[in-house]
Amino acid sequence: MLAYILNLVTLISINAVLAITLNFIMGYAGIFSMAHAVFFGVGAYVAAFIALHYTASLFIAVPIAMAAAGLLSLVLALPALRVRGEYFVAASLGLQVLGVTIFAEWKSFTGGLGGIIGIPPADIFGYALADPRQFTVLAVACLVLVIAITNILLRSSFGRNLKAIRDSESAAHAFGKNVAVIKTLSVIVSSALAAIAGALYAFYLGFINVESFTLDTSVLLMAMVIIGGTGTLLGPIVGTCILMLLPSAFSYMSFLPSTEVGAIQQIAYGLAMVLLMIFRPGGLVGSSRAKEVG
Amino acid sequence: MNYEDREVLLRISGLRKNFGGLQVTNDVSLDMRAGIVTTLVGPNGAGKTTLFNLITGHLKPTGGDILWRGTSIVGLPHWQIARQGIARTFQDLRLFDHMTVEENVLTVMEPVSWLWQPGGRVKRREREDKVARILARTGLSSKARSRAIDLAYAERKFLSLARIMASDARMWLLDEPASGLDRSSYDRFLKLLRAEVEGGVTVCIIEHNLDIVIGVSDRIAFLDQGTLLADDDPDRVLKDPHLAAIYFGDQA
Amino acid sequence: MTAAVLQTDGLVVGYGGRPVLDGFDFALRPGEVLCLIGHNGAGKSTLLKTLFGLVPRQAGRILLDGRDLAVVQPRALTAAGVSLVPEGRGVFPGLTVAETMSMGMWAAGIPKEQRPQRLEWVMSVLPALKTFYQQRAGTLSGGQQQIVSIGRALLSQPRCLLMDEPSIGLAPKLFQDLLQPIRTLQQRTGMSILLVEQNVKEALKISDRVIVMKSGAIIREALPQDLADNAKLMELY
Amino acid sequence: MLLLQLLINGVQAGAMYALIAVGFSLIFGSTKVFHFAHGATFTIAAYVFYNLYAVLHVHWFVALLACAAAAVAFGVALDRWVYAPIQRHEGSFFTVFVASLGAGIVVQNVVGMVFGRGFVSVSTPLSVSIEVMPGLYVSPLSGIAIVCALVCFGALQIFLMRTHTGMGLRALAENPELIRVYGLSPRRLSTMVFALGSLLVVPAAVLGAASSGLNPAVGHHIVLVSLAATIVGGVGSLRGAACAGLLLGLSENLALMYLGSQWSEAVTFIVLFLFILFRPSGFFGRAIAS
Amino acid sequence: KDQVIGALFPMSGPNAMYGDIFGAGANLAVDHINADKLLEGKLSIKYEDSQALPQQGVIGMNKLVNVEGVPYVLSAFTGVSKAISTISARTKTVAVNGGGVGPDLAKLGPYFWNVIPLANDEVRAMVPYLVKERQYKRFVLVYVDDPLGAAINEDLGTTLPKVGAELVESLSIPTTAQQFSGIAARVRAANPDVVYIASYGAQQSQIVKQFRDNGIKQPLVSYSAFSIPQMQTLPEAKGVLYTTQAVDWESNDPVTKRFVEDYQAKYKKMPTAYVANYYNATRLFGLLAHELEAKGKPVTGENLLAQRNESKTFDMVGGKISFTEQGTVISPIQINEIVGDGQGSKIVTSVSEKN
Ligand SMILES: Nc1ncnc2c1ncn2[C@@H]1O[C@H](COP(=O)(O)OP(=O)(O)OP(=O)(O)O)[C@@H](O)[C@H]1O
Ligand SMILES: Nc1ncnc2c1ncn2[C@@H]1O[C@H](COP(=O)(O)OP(=O)(O)OP(=O)(O)O)[C@@H](O)[C@H]1O
Ligand SMILES: [Mg+2]
Ligand SMILES: [Mg+2]
Repeated sequence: MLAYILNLVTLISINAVLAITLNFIMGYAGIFSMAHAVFFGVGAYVAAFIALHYTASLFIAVPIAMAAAGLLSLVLALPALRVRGEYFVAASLGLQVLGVTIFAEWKSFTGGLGGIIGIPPADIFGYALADPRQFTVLAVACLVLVIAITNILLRSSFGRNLKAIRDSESAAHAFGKNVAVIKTLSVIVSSALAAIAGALYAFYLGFINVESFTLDTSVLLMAMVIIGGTGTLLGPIVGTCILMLLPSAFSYMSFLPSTEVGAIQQIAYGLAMVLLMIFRPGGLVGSSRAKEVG
Repeated sequence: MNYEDREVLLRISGLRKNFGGLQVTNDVSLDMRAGIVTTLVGPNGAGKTTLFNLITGHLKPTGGDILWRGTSIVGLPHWQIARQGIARTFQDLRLFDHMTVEENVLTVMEPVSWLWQPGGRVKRREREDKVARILARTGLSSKARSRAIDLAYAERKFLSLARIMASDARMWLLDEPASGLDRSSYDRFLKLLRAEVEGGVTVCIIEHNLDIVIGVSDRIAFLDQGTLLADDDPDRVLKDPHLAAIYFGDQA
Repeated sequence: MTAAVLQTDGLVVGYGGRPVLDGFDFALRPGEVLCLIGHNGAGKSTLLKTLFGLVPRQAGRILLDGRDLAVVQPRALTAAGVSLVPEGRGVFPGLTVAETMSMGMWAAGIPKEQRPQRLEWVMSVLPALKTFYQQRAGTLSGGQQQIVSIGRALLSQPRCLLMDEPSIGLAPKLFQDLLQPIRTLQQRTGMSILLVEQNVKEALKISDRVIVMKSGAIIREALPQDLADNAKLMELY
Repeated sequence: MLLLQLLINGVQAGAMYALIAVGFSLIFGSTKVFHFAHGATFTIAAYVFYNLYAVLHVHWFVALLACAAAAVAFGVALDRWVYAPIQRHEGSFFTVFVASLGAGIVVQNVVGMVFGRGFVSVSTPLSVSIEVMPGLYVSPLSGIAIVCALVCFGALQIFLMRTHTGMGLRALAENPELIRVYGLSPRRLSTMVFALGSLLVVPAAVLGAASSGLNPAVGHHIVLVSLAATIVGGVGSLRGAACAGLLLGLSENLALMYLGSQWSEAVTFIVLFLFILFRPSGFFGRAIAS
Repeated sequence: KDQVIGALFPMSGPNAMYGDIFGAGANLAVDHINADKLLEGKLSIKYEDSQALPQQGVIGMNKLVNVEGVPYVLSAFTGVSKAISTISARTKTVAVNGGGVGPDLAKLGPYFWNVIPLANDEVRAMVPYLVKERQYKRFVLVYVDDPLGAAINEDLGTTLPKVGAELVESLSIPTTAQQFSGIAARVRAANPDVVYIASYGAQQSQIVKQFRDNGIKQPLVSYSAFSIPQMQTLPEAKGVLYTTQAVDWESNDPVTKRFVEDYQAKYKKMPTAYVANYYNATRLFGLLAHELEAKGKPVTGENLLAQRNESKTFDMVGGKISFTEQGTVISPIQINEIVGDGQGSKIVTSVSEKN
């Protein structure tokens, strides 16, 4: 039982990192990305590649994964600078589809649909984290770190710059904000931090394949953020917990026909999204009028 | 100090702009001198807002030049022009609606587009003190923590002014800052603006309300159909019968 | 006495917090120009929006021609000959002026054959319209947008015109030139006008009656002559 | 010959995409609702038709009418009971989008539970291709698809251009509050748009059920393509959406000349991406670059 | 003491129908074991939905292992099976696959068993028949772009030249594709004697239907994934040849007979190889646990593995079976032809394993 809970905690932590980083650009910079899973994937693949071919050291694999995702995020920043709103959503959707195609086709690096198996456990200064309990501690520590980093950034002038751009880009320009640099930075920060989750995921499962980084994942992450509350501190975490626990909760309801559990669960999840948006559009945590935490 | 002795901060020379076939700015040459309040007046669609947009880089001129303290700023991205010390307000305000009043002002004081601001705690403290001072002067102290979107109309106007005060710009371009204000509010507005001008800023203001035009101007520039018809002392411009016929009506 | 065109009775309107209008009573009589002045935030725009059904009321009655309106709907009011010039920019940036006008007439239910004639009339009141008739409203200057907005409201030659600070952004001459034809039309057709203005001097010239509002209540009702020379009253509000 | 065949396939696919994209674009362009559940409308329409026609053997015309009714009812119901309440308390673009996404998920799974999760298809002799030239096969369905697309599109154009409703719809997108000031009802306009947009899905759904078959997840691909076509065509431009649908159908099929079919969706989105970078206003749309 | 085993099947999503098929086999086996009182207590199966996705699979596997404490898990799908293999090895839990046929499934460690012959075996059985008996020389392969498809592509590429045939074109398709008229055009352009289809699930029926609609008249062949009801009833699929492991449904062997009869009674149709596989996988547990209980040993993954190595052969549906050292079943392969009209398939020929 303990192992089961630890497993859930680890997965929740990993997904919470993703939700928080997505919220960072979605809730504060107004960049609605549907390609977050791509950066999750880049982090995972790069970390797996390094772990398999060079070293499983966390302090080498994670920074390289972050750098790779940060670099790649420039591709996302490009349309983000040129268009806004729904156009950007479409562009990021495009990037997501492209990303998945590349993950599936670049078999020498990603193993395609077959994925990569046998990723060694992460090691810290030569000590391998093979025990799930140790890994849970690591995942939670990373989550705390990411929360701290994003929070410090959001409370600083950078966070204010982001919000200013979101509210009125032309006014931000008129007061000397270099909008291009600020947007690009926010995308880089968000993607690089998402890569941490990717690396953790690869080390934790010991197996990754493209199915974990598809559009569905991006949508799920977005749902986590929005259900929890966009632009709030706690929202993404609450959203993650709910959406991760929902499947487990359903599988305990033994009165449901087991072959329909999956569908019922999906229906519940879809219905929750609809009802929440009608009755609490600010998310569970946000006030009903989507308030910001500065 | 004489008008002629003052330093020319902004020199517009032979500026032209057209949209398609429409000539919106037609060979406009105008100097704005330090410490002077220039009022831009003219009928609707004369090209006043367009002139602001050209100066701040929101629009690229078709021809002519704009010199800021002797060097051309044409073609610079607008955030760079802003950093040289030219700040503006908008006809439709464009506040940072979902940020608090305090944040609206504070973020303008933080020009660096990097992950952090240099200067550490000390500078930060200084900035916060300055925000408090500005809010006190614009009468917004009690609303410091409300979101801009929740403010009443007049308060929004004053916030837009507070924001430009915080920018430390030497030159302010104000686009109809007092329109829609009631009498007592615009008196307060005039007083505040005067004090800032004493403090060393140079202002160019677009205004249709003649009471304000008369109350605030050191100089009036008159635009009609993209052409500068006059740039002179208020008395002389207001008394010009030709201009009255196209703009002031029977009020002046 | 004939029934007021628009009348309120114990109107209560708010946006969540303290009500902006609390038990507001007023009447717009047939064929009069009523000028409403007051502080920023006094609740003038709120009153206009409520009368036109854009903001829901919390309590009280709104009467049109003496009939109590159970639901106040902009559509129904438009059909009944009420039209509103909203505060701020009352145009759609993506539509050209021509489209805006044509849509406005369609919405007001003006018969097809009358439309060209109405347009011509509005053009004569607002000659500036012609110069940018084919332009997209989004590219117009602030004042030009205001002209379009006023023009659109006048098109239907309403029985009752509600105007919220029409002078904002308009050149003084233009505003003067605008008021006279409206006054003429009003006197010819017996239209009632409710005019909210900060530009008191101009507004009073064409008004029959003035109401001064403060914090959601009427603090004074007067004739324009009484106010025009009373400089003190200017300071009062 | 292969090229010619792929071109023809591309035109057929393009005609279907165009129909769906025009509906999506109409809805998005005038209500700013990112109607992700448009795919669900497609699924519902297709399944209703399939069940009536292929399972219950109802006359095809009756099945078609029922299918149209179902599509319109779904679209309008979603607008009334989901989007409208959200928009009433100033829900952002994204709030609506998420609700729409949720509705899509619900429909997909309910359809799966009710009608089964397997693949079904309406078998009709019309889907069997005829060899029109040696090695060139064209099915009667592609002809029908192209004709349908042209007819629907022409009718829609006339409706929107000849009536003030078209302008009203454009105005609706920009400022629904102001629409009320003009004396129109944004709700009515919106209902009409949803009815119309959903109706446009019907021919594509029926043709799709007959030519490439159905499963509950079929809406997913549909909505992605119509989204891409809307953007490539320029938001608010129906002509653009139609052309873009055609372009995407063609590029998807022509890509098969040189690439594996796993690249076809990617090719669609590369086209989209390039458009966004170099011509963000789309084919005919106006510039929206910030 | 009652025994619980786990099952990780897709029960939602596009592959959910496989969950139903696999579950039918496993449940029938449970019924039989309980009816026979083969074990001291009752046997039951705890299902988890994998959605055929690795991540969901890992979550489900963790739950089965850590919460339910099952020693034995029925697994399906190559991706899911590979993902859970790490947990299975680490926790010494036996995972048994009866559905995935990716050749890499043979190499997932001692705790990962396959009761289904893997794809390479099927290809090697099919090719000689097509070339020698039917004189097909020009092959075109349409394969789904995953490890399984890639493996079949590789196998065909190497085996065809050896028997004097050639693979003139191999066309890959994504797992989610629905529209195949373009692929059909390319198949026609290649002008083959026969088309090999390597896909699974709902997609297969669309491929077959659209190929026939688009003028491909050549014979179609495939592997065991075709043994799902949708394929058997599809009119366009008439005459399609496909391989499965050889199960003689008519056999008089009591296990097979009882399985077939009870299945028919319950579902009113003939079982498929998938049903038999999961019946066998569950029955295998019953047999091993029975032995262990007899010896008084606890039923753990470790003991089950040891017992399997000890027992060597098992009486299963289709006859006696045995395992290779890596844990994959050794089984003869048969070639079936779809009769069409919902009548299922008939066996064309049977090829026994050579090693
Ligand atoms: N993008 C554009 N395309 C075409 N014409 C434009 C565009 N932008 C502005 N114009 C035209 O340029 C002219 C000048 O506009 P501008 O906004 O500068 O006027 P303004 O003097 O500020 O007037 P107002 O006092 O009414 O605000 C107007 O006639 C306007 O219609
Ligand atoms: N949408 C809204 N939500 C909350 N409060 C509002 C809203 N609109 C107006 N208010 C508040 O209602 C009060 C009255 O506003 P209103 O706009 O009616 O004033 P006004 O008399 O028209 O002032 P002005 O001269 O500035 O136009 C103000 O205090 C304002 O802050
Ligand atoms: Mg202007
Ligand atoms: Mg007002």
